[in-house]
Parts: sequence; C-alpha cells; structure tokens
Amino acid sequence: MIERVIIAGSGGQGIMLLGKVLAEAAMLEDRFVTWLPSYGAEVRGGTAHCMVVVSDKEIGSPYIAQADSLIIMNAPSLEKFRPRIKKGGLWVINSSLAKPGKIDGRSILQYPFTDLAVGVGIIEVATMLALGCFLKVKHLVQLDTVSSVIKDFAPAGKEELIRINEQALRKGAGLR
Amino acid sequence: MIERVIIAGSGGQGIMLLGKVLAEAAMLEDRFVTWLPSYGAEVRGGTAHCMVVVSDKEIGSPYIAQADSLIIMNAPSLEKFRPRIKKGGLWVINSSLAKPGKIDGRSILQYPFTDLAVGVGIIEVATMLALGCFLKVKHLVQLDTVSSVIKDFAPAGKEELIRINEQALRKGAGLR
Amino acid sequence: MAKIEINKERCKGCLFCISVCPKGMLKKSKQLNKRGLNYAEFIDTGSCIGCSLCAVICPDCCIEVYR
Amino acid sequence: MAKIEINKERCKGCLFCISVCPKGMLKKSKQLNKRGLNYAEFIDTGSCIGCSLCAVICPDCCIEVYR
Amino acid sequence: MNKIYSRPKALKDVSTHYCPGCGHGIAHRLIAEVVDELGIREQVIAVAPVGCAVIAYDYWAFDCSEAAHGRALAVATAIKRVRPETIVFTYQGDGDLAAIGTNETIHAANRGENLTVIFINNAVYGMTGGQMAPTTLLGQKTATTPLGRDAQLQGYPLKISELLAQLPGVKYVQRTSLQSAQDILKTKQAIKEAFKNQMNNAGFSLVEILSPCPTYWGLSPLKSLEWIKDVLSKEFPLGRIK
Amino acid sequence: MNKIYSRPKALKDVSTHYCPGCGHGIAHRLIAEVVDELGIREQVIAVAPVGCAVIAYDYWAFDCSEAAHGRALAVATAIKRVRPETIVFTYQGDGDLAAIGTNETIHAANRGENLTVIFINNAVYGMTGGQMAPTTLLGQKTATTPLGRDAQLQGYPLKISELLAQLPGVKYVQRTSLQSAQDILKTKQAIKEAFKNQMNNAGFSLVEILSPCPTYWGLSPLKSLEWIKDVLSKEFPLGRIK
Amino acid sequence: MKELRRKILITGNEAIAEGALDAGCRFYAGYPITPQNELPAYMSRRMPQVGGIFIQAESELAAINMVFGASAAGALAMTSSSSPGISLKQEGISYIAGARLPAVIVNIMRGGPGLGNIWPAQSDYFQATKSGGHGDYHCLVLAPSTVQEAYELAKLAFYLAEKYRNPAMLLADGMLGQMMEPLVKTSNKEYKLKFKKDWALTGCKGRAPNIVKSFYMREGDLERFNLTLQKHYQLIQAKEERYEGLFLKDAQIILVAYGTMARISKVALHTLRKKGIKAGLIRPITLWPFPKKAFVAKPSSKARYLVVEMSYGQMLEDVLLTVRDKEQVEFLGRAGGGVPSEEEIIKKVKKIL
Amino acid sequence: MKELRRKILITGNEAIAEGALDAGCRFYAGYPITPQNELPAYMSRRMPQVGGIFIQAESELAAINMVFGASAAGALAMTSSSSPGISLKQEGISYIAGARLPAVIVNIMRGGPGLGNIWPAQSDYFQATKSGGHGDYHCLVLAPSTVQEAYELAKLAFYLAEKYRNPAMLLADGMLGQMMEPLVKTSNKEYKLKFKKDWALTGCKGRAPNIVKSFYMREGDLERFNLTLQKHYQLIQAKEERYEGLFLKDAQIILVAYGTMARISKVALHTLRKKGIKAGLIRPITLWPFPKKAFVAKPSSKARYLVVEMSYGQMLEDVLLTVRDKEQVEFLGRAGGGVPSEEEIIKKVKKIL
Ligand SMILES: Cc1ncc(C[n+]2csc(CCOP(=O)(O)OP(=O)(O)O)c2C)c(N)n1
Ligand SMILES: Cc1ncc(C[n+]2csc(CCOP(=O)(O)OP(=O)(O)O)c2C)c(N)n1
Ligand code: SF4
Ligand code: SF4
Ligand code: SF4
Ligand code: SF4
Ligand code: SF4
Ligand code: SF4
Ligand SMILES: [Mg+2]
Ligand SMILES: [Mg+2]
Repeated sequence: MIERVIIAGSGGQGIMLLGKVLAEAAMLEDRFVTWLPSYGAEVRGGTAHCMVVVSDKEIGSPYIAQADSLIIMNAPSLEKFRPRIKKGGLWVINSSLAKPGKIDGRSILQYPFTDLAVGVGIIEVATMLALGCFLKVKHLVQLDTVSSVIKDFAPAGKEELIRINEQALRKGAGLR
Repeated sequence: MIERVIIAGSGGQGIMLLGKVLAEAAMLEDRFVTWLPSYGAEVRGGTAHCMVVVSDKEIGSPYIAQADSLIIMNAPSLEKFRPRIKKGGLWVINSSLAKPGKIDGRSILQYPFTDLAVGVGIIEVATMLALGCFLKVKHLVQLDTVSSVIKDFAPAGKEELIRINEQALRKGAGLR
Repeated sequence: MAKIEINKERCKGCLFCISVCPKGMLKKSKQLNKRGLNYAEFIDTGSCIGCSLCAVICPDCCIEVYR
Repeated sequence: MAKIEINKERCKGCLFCISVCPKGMLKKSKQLNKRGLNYAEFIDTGSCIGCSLCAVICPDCCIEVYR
Repeated sequence: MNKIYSRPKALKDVSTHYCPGCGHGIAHRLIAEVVDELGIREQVIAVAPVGCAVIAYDYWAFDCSEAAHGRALAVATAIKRVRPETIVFTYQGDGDLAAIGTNETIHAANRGENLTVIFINNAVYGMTGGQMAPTTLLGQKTATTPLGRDAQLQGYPLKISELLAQLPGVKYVQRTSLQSAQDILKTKQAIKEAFKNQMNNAGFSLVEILSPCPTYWGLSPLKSLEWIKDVLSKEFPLGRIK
Repeated sequence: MNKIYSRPKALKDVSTHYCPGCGHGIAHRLIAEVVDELGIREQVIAVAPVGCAVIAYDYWAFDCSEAAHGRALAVATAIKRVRPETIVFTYQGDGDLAAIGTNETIHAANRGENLTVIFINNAVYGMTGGQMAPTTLLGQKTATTPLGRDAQLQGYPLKISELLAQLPGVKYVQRTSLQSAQDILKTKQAIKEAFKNQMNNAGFSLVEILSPCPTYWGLSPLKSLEWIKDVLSKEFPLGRIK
Repeated sequence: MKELRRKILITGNEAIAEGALDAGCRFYAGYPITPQNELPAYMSRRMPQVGGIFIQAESELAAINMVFGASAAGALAMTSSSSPGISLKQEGISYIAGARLPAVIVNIMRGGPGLGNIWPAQSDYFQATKSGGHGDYHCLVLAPSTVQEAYELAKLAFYLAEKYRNPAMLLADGMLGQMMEPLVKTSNKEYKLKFKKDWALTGCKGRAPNIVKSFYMREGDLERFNLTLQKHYQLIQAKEERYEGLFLKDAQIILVAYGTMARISKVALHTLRKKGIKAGLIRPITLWPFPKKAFVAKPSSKARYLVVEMSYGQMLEDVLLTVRDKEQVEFLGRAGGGVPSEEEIIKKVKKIL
Repeated sequence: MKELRRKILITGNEAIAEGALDAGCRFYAGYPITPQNELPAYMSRRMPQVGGIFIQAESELAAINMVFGASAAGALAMTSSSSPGISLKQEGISYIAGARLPAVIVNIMRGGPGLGNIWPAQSDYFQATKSGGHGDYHCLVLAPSTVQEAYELAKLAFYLAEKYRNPAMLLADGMLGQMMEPLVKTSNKEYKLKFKKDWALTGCKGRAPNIVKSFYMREGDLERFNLTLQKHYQLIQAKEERYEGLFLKDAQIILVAYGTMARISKVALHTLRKKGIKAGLIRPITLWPFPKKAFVAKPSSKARYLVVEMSYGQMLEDVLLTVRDKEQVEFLGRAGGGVPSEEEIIKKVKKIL
C-alpha cells in the first residue's frame, strides 16, 4: 500500500498543518510516512501546498510527481495541480473557493468546506472537514488517531478548539 | 653548464638588485636564467637573499638546495647559508661584516667590500665589488654585459651613479 | 470629475488603497479574483477627486487614475 | 644612582632609546652585534636617573633598568 | 478624461510574486517612475542581490544584474567604473546591505563610488522566512529570535545609514518610509535626488526605505503600515541624515 | 640597586621577528605588562589573526589562537561566549580589522561582545609588503598606490574607531600612539582600561594604536615616530573617542 | 498508544539539530539560507533551553570562524548552511582542518551553480569530499538518507570529529532537510563523547600556554605537519568507511547512490527484484572516506554498477577510482533540482542489462 | 645587443599581468596576499597607463564580485590571489560560472591547509579542477610552467574565457609567481579577442533589457540550464585539451607533472635519458579539461606512469581516471612547501623500473 497525497490551498488556510496532522496520524499507526512542504518563492503570495506519502513499506521520494489524491482548498491550487494527479485519482475539492469545471474521472468529492467551517464556528477548520471527507473514502488512518493528534497539537487549555476541530473532522467524514 | 648562486646579506644592502643584475646580464648573453627572491617572514628584520641559476639548458627549479657559489654580504647570512654550499663550492665573503672563521675548501674569496665601497664613494656599491670579484673567478658573464645592465637599471641622468657602480664592478674584478 | 480603474486580477487585496482614499471610493469585494483573493473595488459615486493617493500606495500597480 | 642593562644581541638598532634618554646616556655602537646591526650602548657616566623612558620605548624589550 | 496616473514605462506590465501589502512593489514602482521622469531608462543598470526582490529584473524594463548575497555594491562598483556613462543603482535588503554585505557597503561608500543605493529596511529577512535582520527591533520575535531580540545576545538594531553618513565619500543619506501615501511621495523625491546626484557625479547616495513585510511581521498589511509609523520609525527616525 | 624595569612575565624571553623600530614589539610588551599587573595571565586568551603579528603566540606566555585574516572578532566572540570566565582579546592590524574584517568588526561591536580589541594602525599592510590599507593617508605611496592614495579612486582613510563609537554596544574607544615614551605610557593605560572593562563585564572596548612601520613607510625608525606625530596623528586624532 | 509516542514527526533539518544536541553540541552559529532554515530556527529555540549558545552570525564567514573559536575553546560546535553559503565557508573549513579542530558542518545542498535555486541537489559532492578549500585536507563526510539517519549521523559526526580532531560534514539535500519523517531518538551509548582536550584554550592555569594555529613558517615544518595529517587520513580511511549493502551477493546490477538518491534507488531496487532482475545497492554512508570495501566483495565479474546522482557525475569518479574495470560502471544523473525517479532508474537498468 | 633587448627579465606574477594586459584586460580587482603581490602591484602601475581600472578591493570576496560586475558590463576582467584567498572566492566563481560570464582568476598556490605558509605548493588542484564552489560547473584551468608560458597562458585564458563565456583559472605556484625569467612578448594574432557581447549590461539603448543572472526559479529551468552547461563543457573537453608530450614514443616510464613540478621533471627526464633510461613526460597545460588524449597514444602496454606533484595525489586521480590500468600508475608527492627534487624523481624512477 502506498498513498501519495498533495494538499494545496492558500497561505493562511492551514495547508501545512493539514498535511502534518495526516502524517502524524499515519506515524502513530506505525506506517511509513513522509511530509514535504512546498518549495520556492511560491511561498510568497499565491499558493501553499504540501505532499504526504503514506505507505507500509519504506518510502523513496517524498516528492510527488503524480498524486493518488489531491486535496484542493482554493481556485489557484486547482489550476496548478490539475495535471498532477494520476488517472482515476481522488479529488477532494473545497467548492467554496474552487469550481472544478470539467474533471475527468468519477472520484471527485466536492463540498463547500469553507462555508461549512463558518457554520461549525471557525473558518480555519475547513481543512479538518476536508481531511475527514478524504479519510472517509481513503481509510488511510483511523479518525480516532486523527483525534488524538488534534489533541496533541492543540496548545494546553484549548479544549474548545480541540472540540471544534474534532467536530469538523467527524462532520467531514459524514459528508455524502 | 649550470651555475647556482645564492646571494645573501641584510635588507638594505641591495642583495636583490645584485641578483637581478647578474640574472639580467646572463639573459642578455642568451643564457637560461632564473632569479628567486627569499621567502617568508624572514623578510622582516634579519637577512635577505636571492637565488640565481644560470645555465645553457632549460632550468628546472629556481630554488637552490646546494649552491655552487655563495656571495655573502653580512655575518648572519654566513651562519644561515654555511650548510647550503656544495663541497668545493665558491665562497665570496664580505669580510667587512662577516668573518668566516674555519671554512673547508680553498675556494674562498674574502675582501672587505663594504670598506672598499666607502672608499669608492658610496656604501651601496659593496655589492658591485662583490659581483666583480665573483665574476673574475666564475666568468659567468662578461663584465661589459654587466656594465650595460647597470646603465639600463640606472634612472636617467644618473651618470655619476653609473660611473661609480661600474668602477666598483671593475675594482671588484681586479681584486686579487 | 475623476475616476480610477483597478486591475482586479493583479490586486492582492492589501486594502491600502481603501485606507487612503479621502473620499471612501473603494471597498473590498465580496467576490474572489483568480488568485482567490478579495480585491479592491471602485464604487463610482462620482466623488473621486483624482488625487491618485490610491495609486500611489498600491504595491501592485493595479490602479490607473483618470481626470 | 641608576643604571640600565642592554641585551645587545636582541637590540635592532632602532635608536629609539637613544632619542628619548633625557641624560644622553646611550649611543650607537661602532661594533656590530650578531645580527649585523649597530646596537645601543649604555655609557655609564653616572647620570642615569632610572627614568625608564629608554625601556618604555624599546620595541625589543632589550633594556632593564636598575635603581 | 486623461490618464493621470498609470504604470511607468520602466515597470514591466506583469504581476509580481510579492506578498499582499509588501513594500517591494511600491519601491519598484517609485524607482521606475523616477527612471522614466529622468529619462534614463536606456542608461540605467540595476543590481539586485538575493532577497525577496532577487527577480526584480523580471519587473524592471532596463538592464539588470543579479548579485550574490551581500555583494551588490562590489558588483555595482565595477559596473559603474567600467561604464561611467551609465546610471548604476543597487536595490538591497537590510540583510544584504547591513549583515553579510556590511563590508562591501562601508567600503563602497568610503570610496565614494558614484552610485545610488536603494536600501529596503523591512527589519527581517523576508526571502528566507523571517529571520532576525540587523535592523530587527529589540523584542521583535522572528524565526531565529523566538523570544524576541535581546540586546545582550543579539545586540542592537544597526543604524547603518547613520554610520555611512560619517564617511567623507558619502554625499547623501535619507531615510524615508512607505507608511502612507505622503511618505511614499517623499520617498520618491529622495530616490530622485539620489539618482540626480549620480547624474551630477556627486558621489555615493543612499535612500533607506522603511518597508512593510506583513508576512513576517505577522501583521495584516494595514497593521504593518501602522507598525512602521508607531514603532519602526521611532527606532529609525525619518529624514535627511546627510 | 633594584631592578625597576624588566621584561614582563607574560612576554616570553625570546627575540621577535619584527623589523627594527616596529611598533608591534612595543604593543606586545604593553599588553604583557597589563596582563601581569592585572594578574590575569592564566585567564587570558589572545586572538591574533594574520598580519605581521600572526606569530604573537610565540611571544606571549598565555593561551593564543590564530584567526583567518579578518575573522579575529568572530573567533573571539565564540571563545568568550564559550568561556565567559576567561579574558579574551584580539590583536588586529588595520588591514585585518578595517578592510577584510570590517563586517566582523562592526557586528561584534554592535552585539556589544564583552571583548577587548587592540587595533594596530600602521597605515599599511605590513605582512604582505606594504600595500594600501584602509587607513593609508591621502597621497601616501604604497606598493598598490604608486602615485599615492587618491580620494577619487581609493577613497578616504577610514576612521573605523569613530564609526564603532556610534554603536550602542560599544563601551570604550580610545586612540593612542607609540610616537613617544609618554604616548606609550598613555597607551598602556588605555589597554589596561580596555581589559578592566572586560573584567567588569562592561562590553566592547577598543584601543586603536598608531604604530610605526618603518619598513613600509620607507623611513628610519626615528623618522617614523616623527611622522606619526606630525602627519598620521593629524588625520587620526589621539584621545578618547568614547 | 503511549508506546508509540516515542516517535516524533520531524524535519531532517530539525533531526540533525536534535542529534547534535544529543551528542552534546552546545555551540551553534549560522546564517539563514534555504533549504536549511529549520535547523537554525530549531537551534535558536533549543540552545537556550540546554544552556548552549546560539548565534545568528552576520555572515557564513563569521559563522564558520565562530565555530573555529568555539571549538578552539573546547566546545562541541556546529554550523550549517546550503551550497552558496558552504562555498563561503571553504577558507574557514580549511583553517579548521589545518588547526586540527573538531567541528561539524552541515550542507543541505540546493541547485547550483551560482544562486541556482532552492530545489534539492547533490552537486556539492566534489566540494565536500575533495576539499573545496585550499590545501591537502579532508573533511569526514557523512550522508544520511532518512530523517532517522540524519539524527544518528549528526551524533556520529560529532563523535568522529572529536575522535580525530577533524572537521566532519553532514551532506544532505534540501529534500531530506525539509521533509518530515518519524524519528525515534536513541541513546549515545555507542559513542564515548568525552575526549580529553588538553589542547583547548581555557586560560593557561597550571599548564604551559596552548596555541591553536595552522601556520607553520619555518622551512620544513608545514610539510611535516602535512605528513602527520596524511597519516591521520590513512587511519580514518582504514577505520571509518561505512556503507549499506543490499542484495550484493547475487546482484547483476548494483545501484550506487547516497542520501535522497539512495532512498529512491532502494525502492527501484525492490521493484526490480520483484520483476526478477537481480539488482543490488551500495549506499555509501561515509562519502569521505569513500567506502572502497563495499566494492571489494563484488560477486560476479560480470556485474555492472549504476551510479545514480543528483549531479552530473561526481561520486561517479570515486566509483571509477574504486572498481577494477571502468567499463563496468554506468551513470544516471540529473541536477539543478531534477531528481532521477524510480521509473528512470528502472528504465536505465533495463537498458543496461 | 639591441636585438636581445626584446627579452625582459620579469617575475611570473608580472608576466601574467602583462599577458592579461596584452590580451586586453582592462579591469583588475584583487586583495594582497603572498606570494602573488607582484601581480596587483604591477597592475596598480600599469592599469592607469593603459586606461584600465585597478581596484584594491576590501577583500577577496569584494574582488571576485567586482570581477563579476566588470565582466557583466562587458570588460575583460581579472582577479588574482593565493590559496586562502581563492577559497574565499569560491562562491563568486560559482556565480560567474552560473551567470556564464567570462573572467580570469589567478591562483598562485601556497602551502595549506589553513594559513599554512607562503611556500609554493600544488595543493589546490582539486579545488580548481573539481569546482571548489557549489554546483556542477567547471573553470577552464591552465597551468604555466615557465614565466614565458605564464604570459602566454594569461592571454590564452582570456581568449578561452571570452570564447566560451566561462571563468578560466591560471593555476601556478609561489615559485613560478615570484621567480624571474626572461620573457619575449608575443603578438595576439593567434587569438581573435573581440567577441560580440550582446548580453552585456550597457544600458538598454535600442534593445530589450539584458539580464545577468544565475537564478532559475521555475521548476525545470535550472535543470535545463545545467544541461546546456554540460553540453558546453563537453565541447570544451573535446576541443581544448592541451599538453606537452616529450619522448612518448619509446618511453618506458612517463612522468606526469604540471607547472613548476613539470620543469623539474623535465630536467630529471633529460638526466634519465642520458643514463639510458627511456623516460618520457606528459605535461598537462590544461588541467581542466584534463588532457586525456595525451594518454591515448601510450606506446608500450608495459610503460608506467609516474605522477609527480607538490601535493598528496590530486592530479593523480585524473590520471587514474584516464589510463586504462591503474596498476600502471605510480606517485611521488610532497606538499606544504616541500618540492620533489630532480634527485628524488630519479630515485623513484629507478625504484619503479
Ligand atoms: C551566501 C548566501 N547566504 C544566504 C543566502 C540566503 N538568503 C537569501 S536572501 C537573504 C536575506 C534576505 O533578507 P534581506 O536582504 O533583508 O531582503 P528581504 O528578503 O527582506 O527583502 C538570505 C539570508 C544566500 N542566498 N546566499
Ligand atoms: C584571506 C587572506 N587574504 C589575504 C591574506 C594576506 N595577508 C596576510 S596579513 C594581511 C594584511 C596585513 O595588514 P594588517 O592587518 O594591517 O597587519 P600588519 O601586518 O600591518 O600589522 C594580508 C592581506 C591572507 N593571509 N588571507
Ligand atoms: S484618486 Fe483619490 S479620490 Fe479617487 S479613488 Fe483614488 S484615492 Fe480615492
Ligand atoms: S492597494 Fe492595490 S493591491 Fe492593495 S487592495 Fe488596493 S488595488 Fe489591491
Ligand atoms: S633610565 Fe632614563 S636616564 Fe637612564 S638610560 Fe634610560 S632613559 Fe636614560
Ligand atoms: S630601543 Fe631597544 S632595539 Fe632600539 S636601539 Fe635601543 S635597545 Fe636597541
Ligand atoms: S516575505 Fe515580506 S518582503 Fe518578502 S515578499 Fe513577502 S512581504 Fe515582501
Ligand atoms: S613590516 Fe612593518 S609592521 Fe611588519 S614587522 Fe616590519 S615594521 Fe613591523
Ligand atoms: Mg529585509
Ligand atoms: Mg597594518
């Protein structure tokens, strides 16, 4: 088993964190895992992305030329990574900010994560919604493991934050 | 034919120039010739020396481990280069400033070049006396060639200087 | 009578122009541009005095001023 | 009553000491030392006041002063 | 209606890679405007060393040279000496000019090279991710001063413009800011002065510009302008230094 | 009679390689005397970079480190930070401190490193054969300014002590000379002050010493002292700078 | 679950820093440059916590010379940078080698030459292994290929540096530096990290003064010193070669790769084996000394080597110098940010066989 | 006598400067360091006479980057230094190579590592030929062995630098730099030294703006640039190998040496021949590209090579990479100021045969 995921969006959306949460969860489940941040002057302005590879064998390159899954959180990322997914790969798209237009293949999950996040209470949890949604299809890691990572990452005394994030995760996983 | 000459004395004596005059004369007589200045922090304070190799074949190293001739203009140089002459090599020693003590072999020319130079008029020409003296034995180059080099080296309008240098050279060559 | 034109695709939504306009002619868009950002919009109420302050402060040279 | 001692083999003949002695107690040697240099000599005429100026200025730390 | 404000010719009609609210964009434009107004676009050679503005050559419509980090003034010195008929300027960040390049800066200034220096002080290293710059304020948190800059450990914000002003070879030193439209216009005047000095062979001229880096100040663009006004320009006072 | 002036303990009983009349010998001795008088010989660590005095470690009887040309203050910064209980000083020429090492000099000073700097200004590069130094005077002929230093081409003698005095991290800056016995005694006092500052954790202290290089000034030793008095110290005025 | 907690997810850059700290490194000086910025950032947080010293130097030159000073004063000292910054440190590294000081230098390589870009590369192999600075000296060069190994080789680098009083370099690329992987911290028990430093500068209390220097003025002295160094290098060469060998017994095609390139080669190797192709792998862990012994045990005289690099044939030269027959050696390389992929390796292997 | 006047007695350092001036070099920036000080001193006198620019820079870093700027502006530009100073220039040299700028760098080598001493050495061969800076680049490296050749190769260095838009290095040692020998100046007619420089920075009058840079940010761009560079290097390798071969036809023992070491080897060769020993000499003139073709024409398969260096086996590696059978290659090297003498070479040859 090897799963290569590219997660992309804009700077402030918590893209890197999404990837780290996924990677950390995979680690806790004793998988081989790598996480690679985006390179280059792209950091300025536009898009941010990271690459996560989860496998049950040693991983060669953490760099993903062709992804098994794409989690896309805004429009420019969609344009940028459109050519970077394998045939038949899974698209998870934040339709609040990105309209995919015509995409080949049927594995497309698109939900308005940003709008839903505003519903849950804070816009930042859009990524958790997307992660939940992604995991429901890919079963890469247990939701419970992700929950425990969320708890780990949160600063002490931020129970409320943890609750909202977990809620978003579960809600994402429930989207259908 | 190859002749390796080390010329040594103190900083202000014109040691480098002596070597250059000899080298230039050899060049004018179409010999292969190299001139190498002294190396290192020795330049400070103490002694100065240069190495001149004259040959009718291409010259390998300009560095002289064992000299055919030593021209020694002061006492510290004598100590320093005492071990650096071949058996049977020629010593030319400025006895005004260096007392050789016991030296093996018979090829020793020692004259009070500094005192003689004062006699000629300027102390700086001690080196020319030594050069003349050396050439009288070694015949490496013609005295006339050296004269022409002296003329070449002198700044314009310094006829008197040229005259004194030439005089010193001839006088050196006449010492016996 | 003056007006400005904003190149909305170049706009990065820093809001500088909005903050300097003495006439309050600019506001943040609801829409996103292709960069995914809320850009500055010129709401032409006819009060623009062509002072060019908005253009002077724009880091992305998005604004042209007409008078 | 004072006097100085000069390490003549260390002396480089800069003449600094000679130039600073208020009593003119020092002079340049006629002889050369082993470096081949004319060194400074202390001519003890009994006037040395032990002011140490000669020692203070000596770059080669050749001079000791006694009083 | 006539167009009374539009993109200067010396600024290519392309979008930049800078973050929203970044001062580099403003400074680039001001230089381009001055170049246009002085009519020297075909004479100008820019030297842009490593820093967020390393690809300024993609934005300016005149000859440009890259420079290794800190070496802009060495490169510019040579260009100007080889081609005295051109107008050569450097565009340097605080890290470039006042950290790794301090030596080149001091000595080019001391030689009185007839150059124009545009010095973008944003109190951080932008390009590399917001580390401490020589100009970082005491207490300012950066990627390498997680507890804030501490005078005991990291020393004081370096006022290199004030140092340079001491040197006899230096003709003109002015500190300006991009904190408001008015300040931007003053900055433009200073830049123009600095270019004119070179055209008049008057010697080394430098304009230090306090410039927002919202990204690594952790502030919104607008708050960044306020921070310049309320905090940064208190440590780095605006005005003519020489 | 008692011995009232003799070789300090901190100065090894060996002959130096310096030219006749070279100021390095005097400066070495003064430092050794101060070290003896403060009783810190077993605490001191010297950093002597490349220059005529590179083998100062052969003359001083305390711990010494070499440093690459210009990097003495980087080396010293680290030694002092690692061993705050020691007394660390650098001994740098004008080429070292004010040309290739300008960056290290300015930044160590700006960090206010608790160090002592002995700065030997002899207005030339001695070690390499008398080339122009940053402190070379206008008109002064050197191996690389055969026509004399020209402000137009080579800039002005760099007064780096005055620059350093501007920095808040700097505690003490004094310029002295070796031109006379009196000046030598003043120099010693300044050196002592600079060491005491470090012992009191007061921060960066620097003594700039105008020092004769008869060899590359092309003057006799005595004329060299005169030249310091009549010429060099006119450009580099003696006294407390900070 | 608690048990698993021992693993931490961390970047290669941070793992190196953590390894250094665990080895006892208490002095770090560096200057920002991508793609190694996580390392100084991490040090800036952690050093004060462990009572160590973190200095953001004014330049790479200052940083390497601070390391010189810190090491001269007896500290375990380190600096890090990436390609252009490492070029600037070459004089300082040569001085450290010449003064026989232990020190660790980290190069997280990026694309060159010049400013190049910040993508990963392995184009500084020559610089690292053949002494980019002046003089006949060597750094020990260690090349981790996982985050775990980055941590461990950081410790090993300090151990070897201290043991041999020699600079040691960790050579990795931006990919390894910036990626995160799980790390399990290990104890130091393999290494005795306390060496007597009677040469260090501490103030000469109760002993003769110490001198730290690389200058040998008197005729013959520097040559003698160099001969000592050469003996020292021979000793290191004899004792410290390290590599990982996989499937060498029956291999017909042996991939030779280090660092990130070795990870990718390893995956290619497994794929090849699955396809029935007898592939093997030599992964040099020490680049200097180059693991010659890995090439001694070569099975069949018909076996071929395929050197894979993120550069245009640098380690290749060491392989050619090591194997008996140069005809046996093939090469695949990309650089400037280009990384040979698993597929490219497999394709090349098929072409060779 | 008049006729003979065309010869001048001059140091190697000055001969290089004179060659550069005759080639049209009009920009020099450098920083003092022994044993190359005669070169900048000479330039400081001569440049104003020919309307050129001489700058004593504040450091070696400033100097190499001034050369970058001067070359970017279209001038024939040069810098010189000795080993430690050349180490400091490595970043700058890599930038010059990355920006495809012509420039000439002179390294008058001294003993290393570190401060070492100021005696002659050849210990920077690796640094010069294997790119001491970061990235996959090459300098053209030329190694004169007489003062006459120092002059001529200085001219050739400019010619090749300009022709290939590539940095060229003159690699010599302190002995050659400081010694005087007769020089006969030659005309430039072999070289066309006017190249069109439509890339130079002159102000963009009547053309699109020019950009001088080594930065390639967009994915793939830097790799593409590197591939262009590599092609360029192959071309140079194919066209510019230069060497002197003596008595290769029947040689049983072939000395391989460059620079000062080659002069000494040549004398040893003649002595050996006189003694009836069939010795030969390969003297690489270009060190990069290394003159592989010199080794193709090897006469008898039993002939041996003796590589002689003032270092501990650096060029040796290039010889080993070039010859078919490594067993044929023997080595004699000293460094740190030690220079193998004629006698040592002869002794070694006798031992081998
Ligand atoms: C020799 C070298 N060291 C470090 C770097 C990494 N680097 C690139 S730009 C930069 C500093 C950027 O700061 P600044 O000059 O203030 O410009 P800004 O990005 O803030 O505008 C650094 C450290 C480099 N490219 N080269
Ligand atoms: C990197 C480097 N550049 C240049 C040199 C050569 N060098 C040695 S000392 C020196 C300068 C000496 O001048 P200064 O620092 O003023 O000391 P002084 O000899 O005058 O006392 C130079 C240029 C060197 N050793 N290393
Ligand atoms: S020109 Fe002036 S008034 Fe008009 S929109 Fe811009 S800032 Fe407002
Ligand atoms: S100032 Fe420019 S970039 Fe900023 S919001 Fe206004 S138009 Fe957009
Ligand atoms: S101690 Fe004073 S008086 Fe005596 S010799 Fe010295 S300078 Fe003269
Ligand atoms: S001051 Fe010292 S070195 Fe100079 S002459 Fe006097 S004793 Fe000799
Ligand atoms: S990081 Fe700062 S300086 Fe760089 S582009 Fe962004 S805002 Fe501008
Ligand atoms: S050259 Fe100058 S500084 Fe050096 S030892 Fe001689 S007099 Fe002193
Ligand atoms: Mg900045
Ligand atoms: Mg000096």
